[in-house]
Amino acid sequence: MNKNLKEQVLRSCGVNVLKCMRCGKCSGTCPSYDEMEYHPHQFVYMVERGDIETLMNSKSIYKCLTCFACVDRCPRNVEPAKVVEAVRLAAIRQQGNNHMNPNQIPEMLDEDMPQQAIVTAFRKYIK
Amino acid sequence: MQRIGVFVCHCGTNIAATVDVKAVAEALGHEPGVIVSQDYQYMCSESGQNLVKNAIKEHNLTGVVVCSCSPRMHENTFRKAAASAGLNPYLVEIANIREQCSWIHKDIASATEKAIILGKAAVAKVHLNAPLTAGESPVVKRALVIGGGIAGIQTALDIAEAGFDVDIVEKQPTIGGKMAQIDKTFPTLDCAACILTPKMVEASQNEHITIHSYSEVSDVKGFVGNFTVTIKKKARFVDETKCTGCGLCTEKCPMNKVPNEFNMGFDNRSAVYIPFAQAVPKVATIDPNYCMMLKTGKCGVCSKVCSVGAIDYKQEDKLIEQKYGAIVVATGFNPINLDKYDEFAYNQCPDVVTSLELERLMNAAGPNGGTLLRPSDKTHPHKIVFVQCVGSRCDDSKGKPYCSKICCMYTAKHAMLIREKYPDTEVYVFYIDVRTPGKNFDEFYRRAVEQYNVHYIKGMVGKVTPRSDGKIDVQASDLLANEQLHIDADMVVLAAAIEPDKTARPLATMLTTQMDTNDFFTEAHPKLRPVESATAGIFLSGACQGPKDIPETVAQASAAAAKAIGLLVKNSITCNPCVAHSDELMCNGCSSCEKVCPYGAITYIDKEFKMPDRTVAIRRVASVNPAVCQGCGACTVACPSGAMDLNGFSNSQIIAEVDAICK
Amino acid sequence: MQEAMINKAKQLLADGIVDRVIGWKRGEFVYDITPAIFETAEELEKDFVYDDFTAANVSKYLVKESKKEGKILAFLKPCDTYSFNQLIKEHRVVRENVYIVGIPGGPKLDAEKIKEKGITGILSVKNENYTLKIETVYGEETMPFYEAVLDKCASCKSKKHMIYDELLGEEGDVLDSNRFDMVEKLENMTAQERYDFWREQLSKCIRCNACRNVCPACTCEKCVFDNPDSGIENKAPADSFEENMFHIIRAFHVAGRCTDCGECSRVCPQNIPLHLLNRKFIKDINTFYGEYQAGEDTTSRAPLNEYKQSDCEANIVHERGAE
Amino acid sequence: MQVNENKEFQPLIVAFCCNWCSYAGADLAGTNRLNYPDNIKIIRVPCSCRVNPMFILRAFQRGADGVILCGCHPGDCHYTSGNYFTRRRMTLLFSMLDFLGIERDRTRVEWVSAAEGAKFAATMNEFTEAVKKLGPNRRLEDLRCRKQ
Amino acid sequence: METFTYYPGCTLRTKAKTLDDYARASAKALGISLEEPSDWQCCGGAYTTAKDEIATKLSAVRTLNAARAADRPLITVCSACHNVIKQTNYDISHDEEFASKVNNYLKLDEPYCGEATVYHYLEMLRDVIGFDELAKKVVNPLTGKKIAAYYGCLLLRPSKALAMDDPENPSIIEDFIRAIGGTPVIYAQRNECCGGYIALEDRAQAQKRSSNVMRSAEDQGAEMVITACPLCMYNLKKNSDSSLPVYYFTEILAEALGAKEDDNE
Repeated sequence: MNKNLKEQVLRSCGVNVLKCMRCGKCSGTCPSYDEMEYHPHQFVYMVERGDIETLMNSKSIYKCLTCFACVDRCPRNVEPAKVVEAVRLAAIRQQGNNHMNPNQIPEMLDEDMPQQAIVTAFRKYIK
Repeated sequence: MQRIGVFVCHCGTNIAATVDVKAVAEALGHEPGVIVSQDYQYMCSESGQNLVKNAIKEHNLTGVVVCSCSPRMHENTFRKAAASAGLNPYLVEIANIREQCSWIHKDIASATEKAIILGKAAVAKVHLNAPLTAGESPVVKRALVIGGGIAGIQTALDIAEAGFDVDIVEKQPTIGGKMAQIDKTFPTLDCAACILTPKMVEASQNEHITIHSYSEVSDVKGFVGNFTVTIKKKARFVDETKCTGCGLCTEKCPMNKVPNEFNMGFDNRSAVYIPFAQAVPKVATIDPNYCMMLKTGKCGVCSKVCSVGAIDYKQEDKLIEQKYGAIVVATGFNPINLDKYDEFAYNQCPDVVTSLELERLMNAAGPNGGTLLRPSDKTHPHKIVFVQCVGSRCDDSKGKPYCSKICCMYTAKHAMLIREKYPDTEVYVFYIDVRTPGKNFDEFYRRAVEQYNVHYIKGMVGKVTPRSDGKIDVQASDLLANEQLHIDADMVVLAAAIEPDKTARPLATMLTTQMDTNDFFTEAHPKLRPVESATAGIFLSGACQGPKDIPETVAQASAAAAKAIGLLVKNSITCNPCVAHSDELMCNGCSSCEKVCPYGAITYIDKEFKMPDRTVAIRRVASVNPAVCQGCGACTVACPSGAMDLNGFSNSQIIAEVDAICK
Repeated sequence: MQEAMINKAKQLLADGIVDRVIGWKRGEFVYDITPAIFETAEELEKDFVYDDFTAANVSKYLVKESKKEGKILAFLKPCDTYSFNQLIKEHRVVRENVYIVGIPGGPKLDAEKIKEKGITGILSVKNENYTLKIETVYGEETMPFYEAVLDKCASCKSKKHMIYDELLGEEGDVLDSNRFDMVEKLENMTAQERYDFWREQLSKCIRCNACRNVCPACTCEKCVFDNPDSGIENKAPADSFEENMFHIIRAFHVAGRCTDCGECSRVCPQNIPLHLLNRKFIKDINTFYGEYQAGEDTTSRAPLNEYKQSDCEANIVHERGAE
Repeated sequence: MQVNENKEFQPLIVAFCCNWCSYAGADLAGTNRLNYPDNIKIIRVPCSCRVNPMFILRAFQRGADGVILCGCHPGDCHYTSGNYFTRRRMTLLFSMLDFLGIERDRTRVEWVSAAEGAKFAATMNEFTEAVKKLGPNRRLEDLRCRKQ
Repeated sequence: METFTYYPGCTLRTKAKTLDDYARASAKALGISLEEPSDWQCCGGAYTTAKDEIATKLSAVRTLNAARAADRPLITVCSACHNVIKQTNYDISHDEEFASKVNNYLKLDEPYCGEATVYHYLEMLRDVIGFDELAKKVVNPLTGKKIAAYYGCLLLRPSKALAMDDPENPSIIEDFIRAIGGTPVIYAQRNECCGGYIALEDRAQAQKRSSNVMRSAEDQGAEMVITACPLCMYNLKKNSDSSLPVYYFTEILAEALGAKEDDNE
């Protein structure tokens, strides 16, 4: 377990993961559940355990839609999406660890795609 | 001249090992007023007490100081000993030289020095002690029970059994409360009505019990043993004494599309109604919100069909005032409103229901005569999903922070009953934890799983989407399978958190009792005084104090009754004499003390004073009711003139202690 | 204004609305104005004074006067109405027995400040365009008006009457005053500096009790300092401790009740800025428990007689500011 | 006054403890044999709200070097609300003493429950140390009461 | 005529021109003047919830500061811009550390601490004009039209910061639909995500999400879906298997107000 990394993630997300009562509602409500290897409740639990690297190396961090459904519906006000975001940032902030390369973008586009999608993707994937 | 005796206890070696008790006795013997100073092995033993008693008699002592363990331990012992030797018990002071000296210090010299100082402080204080006599206050031999659910009924029955008059105030037209709406009870599955209605009848027939249904408490004054309560009897527009409960008016009433709250709105009642067949009192009530006669002056059908002339459209709210010695609060609970949790689609889909609604849907006296049908299309549901902890165990910002306690068990009950009656129906229960601490509770839950094959899934429902084909898509997590599930359910049942009745908070203010942040009444002590409120003479029964199931409620109801009876059997109660008192000559009448008194013990009177110039002046002065005052002393500091002082802990006594310590 | 007041008083006496009038009389010197009771038109004509030296707050006199038979007319300046309201709240005056005429307030003058300029033998004063023309036995002198204004008027909090039956003149507004400036300045000093400041000031105290006797909040039937049973009876400041004790306890007893009328400092013969102690409490109460102005109304609870569960802990004192 | 140069300054500290929580907490510290300095002398009061500012000043006058006031935790007062009033009164009193230049660390309020014997002992140790650091009370004493 | 600071955002300049055009046309018809700050920048597209992320939030603060300078509430139309700007404003007024870091970066004349008021266009309709007043100005009511409001996620959540409506029981768009004469269709997926930006990388997921939403609306009998978000519009139209028409709410507003034709001239 990497203690520094855990602290960094906790500071960055501002979430008290100890508030989680492990009900699994976040994962029950998550629209990206099936696309994820690790699910919102696991993010909270694994961060609590300090198992951050596993999460950073998983594609799950790019599957969160930031729809905040887990944030609003969590009975304990734990805000799992913020945890996912913090782990994702920890990952892409590492040198050469961008999830996407600007050169890849043109082929992904179609003419109706609003640039809002591209800007957001940049925020999520690239540092 | 004071004649004070000092008694230094060795407490075996507990004190004597670190404190030179002889030196303490010697030193204190030289204090002014001290005429006898002795030490003894065990002062609290019978022979030790005799030592004290004999000294009191022999030396005609005016005050006693015992240097021993904490006053919390043996103050009463020595007070009783003093009293039996003819000395006022409040002329005894304890110097705590064990817990606060010998047990915490190692150095004999400094511990002895400190023990002497503590002894000196006690001697200084006892010099100023006044003999106190506990006052007495008469007890009105009548109890009031607020709330007529099972808690209130049980309490009233028990108090009546002991031979005391007791009144039940119930805001609904009938007593019975939530239990009357419940179908079966866990863990035995006997029918709620079968065990409740005999008690309701018993209550109505008991000569000691008066039921004020359709009534509310509107004011409470007074104190333990002597409360004056104003009860508002709301106009029901039916003369209770005449109505026979025949029900003809309810059948003939043309306004028959009023949602029936007893059946959770699943069917209708008329504007004049009797909530249910076994209602007590079985008397009709006219709902002024719907009655055409009351709203427009046109109709009058019920009046025409009533053969006994019980209908009275001119009836008005009536206030009655009654005195009580004890009050028992039994205001109960309600399920919370679910607007905040519409991810479960409660507001969108009639087939998403609360557990209490399910009780009515399954009840033989319910809207479907006991056949479980979906509210939307009256078809039989084949797949039912139960969701636990809806609004319970939440962060404060998201719902109730507590566990509602009863949901796990009633859900197991529902699941079992459904599986028993409709074996073709699949039942899923989404749970976070299954909490079954209670006699035969876990066995009951295991039966649901093992015998009835109810699918318990550890996880939580995240989204409920009703579909046009009548199915309800339930999206949930299955934490053990690490899967997100979608279940095509026919019905969803939500275990809504329960909360105290909304009337509880204003009532608590009237009663000057404490409440927690969730509006549950606070007991005087969470372990040792669980059915008393901190306010003397006010007792707690049932779910108003915290979530409870029926057996617990009944147990607490009887316990509250026992406590109330314990009070009512007394002709008078002894009051704590260490209470505040006001020096009328110094009192400014400024009301500061009244504002900080948590018990409402201070009132003001206009009093005549002869002035030095022989004129008479009328001044407003504070007066403390010693039966109500609990002796906290808040008033003594609020009083700028120092008119207010506290028996047993007077300004001069405390200052004497300060001086003795600082000398 | 004096003329109008006399006429009003005469009329109210004549109409039988009031039986007595509390106003002011001149003493030996022109600036020596003290409260007095008038019962007839003649007495009013002869002695009633209201001028730039009339600063005394008559509210406190009403504690006794309002309990007598009949009704009394009181002329109250805006600051006095706060005191009076507070007395109503504390049931110290009988409201029905007082007929209140609200009159415009200061700024009032401080004779000491005029004398400090070396001007003595004062016969009369006149404010002309904020220049004070002073006629003395030695001839006419002038000084800027504002340099002669009482400290309490210089930091006036309100020109608005909180209570009255009738108003003479125009109604004013509640003001944004700078009254906490000095408190703040002291707060920003080191503890040693504060200690030195107050030692210097309080050591001047001669325990004449003028501050207590003038204070409209100090109306106790018997003061703790006069009561041998209180444990703190104390007639003269025999030691520096007792100087401190008297003023701390006095300020504490009026905390949340003091309307900041400033009379304590005005009457102090040693010129101790006693109002700073009261203002310190007022400032703390405002900061810790929300803005509160004693005497603004007759029903709200005094801050020390109520609480919030969310109140700050006492250690806030240890945590803030410089040591 | 004679000062023994070799002897460490031993402050006199008065602790007012409410009967229901803090006094019981002190008893618990004793039961568990948790040491704290003998400088602490406890005075029992029914509730922290019984403590008049007058008592605190009196203690200083008579030579106390520190005064600590202990009561039930807010919300747990045996008398419902007493400690809430205490909190306001002491906040203002301590602020005033500070305003007069009296050392802040000579006064303190602590909430100690009947179950917090360890906290009671720790608090007393800590407070005694703090007062020791300040040395004898000179700013709020009555010279006539000074020990010879 | 009431004037507001108006923040269109970059998508409204390009792919979502109609959303912008009809918003302006309708405002004109309603007697509201929208003033665009001269030098606005992109909002950033997505709000980063991380506390240690400052730089990406600065442009939103600049926009908010411009609104404060103009002393007028800030109106946004695009759900994404609205979400970013409102979350930024919430955090800067609730998180002192964040506020001080931002202000250290920006060196504004006066530090910005959340003083500006931010309205979504819909909030302006509800809270400034009032739906009753709006109803009075409708000339072509959409009588009988069964319209499904699609909130998506960004308009409602996180509800603590957005504070626009009940996140599980929203009614603002339904009330809007009623005001312009239509019949709102309530369907459970109205506040679920359309897939958002994932469409770029994982079209299949976006298709799954959007189809889910559209099916739920269709299922409850909707004849059209309205939205406030260009990205939702894109996903619902392009990535769902439904043929239900999707419109910007501003378009049907303009139509109801009879402002549609005028503007397209």
